[in-house]
Amino acid sequence: MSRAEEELRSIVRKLLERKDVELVLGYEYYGRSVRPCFVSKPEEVERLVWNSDCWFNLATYLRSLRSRRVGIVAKGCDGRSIVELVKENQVDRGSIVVIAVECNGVFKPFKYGSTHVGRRLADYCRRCVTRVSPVADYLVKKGGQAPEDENTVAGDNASDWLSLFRKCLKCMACVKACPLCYCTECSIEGFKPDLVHRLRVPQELFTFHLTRALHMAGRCVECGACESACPVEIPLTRLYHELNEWFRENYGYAPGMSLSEAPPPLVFKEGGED
Amino acid sequence: MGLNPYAPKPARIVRIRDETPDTKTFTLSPNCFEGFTPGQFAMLTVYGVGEAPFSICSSPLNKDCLQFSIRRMGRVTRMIHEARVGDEVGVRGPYGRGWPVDRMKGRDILIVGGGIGLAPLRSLVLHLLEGRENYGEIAVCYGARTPSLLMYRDELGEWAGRGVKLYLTVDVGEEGWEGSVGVVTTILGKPELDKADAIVCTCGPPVMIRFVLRRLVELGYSKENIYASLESRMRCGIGKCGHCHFGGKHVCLDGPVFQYREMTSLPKGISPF
Amino acid sequence: MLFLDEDGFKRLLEQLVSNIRVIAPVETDGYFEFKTIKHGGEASLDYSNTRLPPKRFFLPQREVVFKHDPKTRALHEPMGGLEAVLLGVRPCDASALNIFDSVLLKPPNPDPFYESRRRSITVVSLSCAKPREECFCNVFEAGPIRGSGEDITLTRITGGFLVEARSRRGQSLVEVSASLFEEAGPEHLEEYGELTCRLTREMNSRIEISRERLVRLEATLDEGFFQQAAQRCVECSLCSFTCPVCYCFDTEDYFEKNAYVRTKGWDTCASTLFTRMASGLDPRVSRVDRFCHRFCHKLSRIPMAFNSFGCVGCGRCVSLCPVGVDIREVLKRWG
Amino acid sequence: MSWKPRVIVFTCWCSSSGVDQAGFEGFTYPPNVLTVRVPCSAVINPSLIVKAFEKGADAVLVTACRPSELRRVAPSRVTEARVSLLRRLLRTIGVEEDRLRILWISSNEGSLFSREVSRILGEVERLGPLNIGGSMVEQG
Repeated sequence: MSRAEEELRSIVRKLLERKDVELVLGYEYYGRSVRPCFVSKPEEVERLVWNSDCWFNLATYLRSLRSRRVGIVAKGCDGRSIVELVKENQVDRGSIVVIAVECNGVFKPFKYGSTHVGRRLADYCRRCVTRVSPVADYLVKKGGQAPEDENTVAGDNASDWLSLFRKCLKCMACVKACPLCYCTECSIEGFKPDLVHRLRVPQELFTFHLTRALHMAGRCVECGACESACPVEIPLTRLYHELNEWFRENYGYAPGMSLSEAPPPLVFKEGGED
Repeated sequence: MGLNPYAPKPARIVRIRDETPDTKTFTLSPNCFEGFTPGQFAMLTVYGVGEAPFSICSSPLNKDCLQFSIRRMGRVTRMIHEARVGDEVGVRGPYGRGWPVDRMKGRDILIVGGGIGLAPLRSLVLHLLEGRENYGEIAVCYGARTPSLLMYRDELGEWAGRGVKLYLTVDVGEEGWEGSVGVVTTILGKPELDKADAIVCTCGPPVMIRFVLRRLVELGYSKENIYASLESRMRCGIGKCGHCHFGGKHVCLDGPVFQYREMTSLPKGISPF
Repeated sequence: MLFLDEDGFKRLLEQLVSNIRVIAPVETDGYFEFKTIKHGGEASLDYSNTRLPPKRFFLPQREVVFKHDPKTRALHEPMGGLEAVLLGVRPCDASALNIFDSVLLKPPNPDPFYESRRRSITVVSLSCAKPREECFCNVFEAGPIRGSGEDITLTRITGGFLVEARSRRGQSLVEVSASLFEEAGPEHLEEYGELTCRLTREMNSRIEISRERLVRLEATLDEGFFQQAAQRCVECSLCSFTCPVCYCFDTEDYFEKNAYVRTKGWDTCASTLFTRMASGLDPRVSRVDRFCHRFCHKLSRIPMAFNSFGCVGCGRCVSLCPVGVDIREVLKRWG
Repeated sequence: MSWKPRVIVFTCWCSSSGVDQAGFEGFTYPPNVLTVRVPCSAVINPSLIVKAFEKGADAVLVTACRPSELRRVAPSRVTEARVSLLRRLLRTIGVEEDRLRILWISSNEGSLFSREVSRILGEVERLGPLNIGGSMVEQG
């Protein structure tokens, strides 16, 4: 057990004992990997772990727990998505206790049938700019050992997006793993079958992915949950990163960095630069 | 290579009758079925729009046409409602298990319907009326929200004239309504039948079925003889698509008509209990 | 049982490739995928398993099942089915075909599209060399050596393969190139026995299940356990899309190129639309219900309706699930 | 028959009269240009533009009111921003960004429209067919 884990557990134990929160979202060991867990009793605190396998973004659960006081273990990017959720009025900042953990990047999750043996730092973590969550009630420093890249192969730079899209199964794992994809009537899930229908594979994969990209533009916090959840490993975060770059270049805005910063479309003023 | 079970046979709409403000009865011809049991359903296709299951509400002895009473609900039913006489639709079926007509010979029969739930029961009533002398008492308890939402209003009188005891009720009365007011469970006690032996067939919204079943048992009807027609979303009608697979039973194969005891073993949600 | 040496296998593969469409695992970007191969060398047989099951060759993700031309009133019933050999299917994935057979070919209404594909594709399975951590095919007797839906079972032993024809179609494929095969000797059979023991021993999951108890899962559901596990589930439906057994489908109708078309394609029970009716009624409203359904369907509902388990233990859902939902936990508890 | 690019033009209410005028005044523009009229350029959902590409368009053109001629500037600016974002997205996935353009057209600029469309058509012809729909169909 690392010192960071020890610190994390003591914070969570304190929170639960003082009944500051009903439940804490964290990670637990599960076989070789790590999975999300919900801790609600102080004696369960020993389950909590924190290491470089904790790639899942726990903020995804926040909306379904809206009515409760929840503590959440948040990496830098998770914290940014909490900021976005608060800004979009999806969760109440007052009911969330953010336990920020300093993150040095996470590994790509091990996937079924992969021939890669070594662990590899996720591509999106190489681009990471926020090691610590911008919102934090508690801070666990020096989280997780610095992941060692056992694989010298650089991130795959395949640029043939059309063939990447063609692999897609339209299983919606990217949508469901994303903390910011919360629309109850998702236009690409088949509620409005005229735009994208779930069965139209591979005919509508292009529209599906580009529509999702457009919806994520300027909102995506690049936590990589979609990419890591994807069963065929489409590097979606790279696509969304490009669109975020556009926002940065044009408006100097990056999503999820501060609670007071409104997204550019909202501050759009009439008679702007013209 | 067998026959394609997903391909509907074309049929034309020959008559459209307004039943209630949101329900129409469509008469389709030709009747492409070789025969069916009352209570079975068919898949209707609006070409290019979609397909949905509907109970057949015409008599199985009518060899010329099929009738379906359809309430305006989703995409498919909206398009059917916009159809006109002469338009072509697709039909495939008949699917599922209908009412236990073989068990009804010589017994009293109680039919309990609610709202549009009378559609599969109409088929049964018409079937029973064809051989009226083979059965004991036939009673129909039928309830709707308002008098204007009663289905087959023109026919109900005719049924009564042919030896069916008719008990009507509405949840909310309207001007000119002299019948009983209240939910259908309030009139279930009225028919005087041989309760131990009578066969009960019921169809309606899930909530109604739940309370009707409870009331029937209270009244002393035998659980062995109580049947209800349930509904669920389905895509294929032949037990392949998995949408109507609840607790080991396919609504499209083992239903839509279930016996009381079968219903108790269905998982919650689909089970009326 | 027959023996085929390495050289014979290469020659057999070349023969097949020149005569018929051969689909075999090919390595791309660190994973193996089933692809049509042009020459024998493309196929790689040193794979743990393909990332996606070969389900799509039998039950495509989307296929046209019906076409109707309103002008000419002609009905087109497009039928698929190109003769092919599917080589190197792992026993678990091959066993999934057996489940498809019992569901989709169940009389009186067999699915003609599946039937024609099943008839035109010869499935050659290849025993596993080393079970992966998440494998539990032994639980359902779907591997690691022999599956139950294949036409030919290949077992890799020193110097070649043991060949077992499991169906008439498999038999005829063997007969066509009979000269390549030889009768398996006692030393081969001995190795086969040892291999079976070793692989079963190496299987990570030792879950004892009893059919009778599992089938009653439906009735003995412990809501608490499922509620806890369902809390984690994000309903991404990845499990049903990568499952070799999940067969549920949806249909879509549309108008295209002067014809009304109906397609059917994979659906998933994790979707909130799966059981929702047009009236808005939904027998399976809550997330827990939908979550339970996946396990009940595989372990209790399919066995009740079709007499075979709906899981083959390939481990894809276990490994790919982003939140670590594990069907083995259910098996351990209720098996 | 040689390949002709298919171009979809989304026109706002005002600029559509400019397009009409091109017809009235006898300016020609090629027949493989299909126009879709919408109330305002700002209601064009970018997904529809994407879908147009997938459905076989080789280029998409959005015509909108000049911001300087509008009492409210926002709508055209919104469209401009969206198109610019979408162009970035197209470039990222390897589709030539020039296949999507925005054009300021007033209601009396029929000649400008026909001139611009012909020019753009020429450029698209040089770029060649896009055929995303075709490339998305499964191979193997």
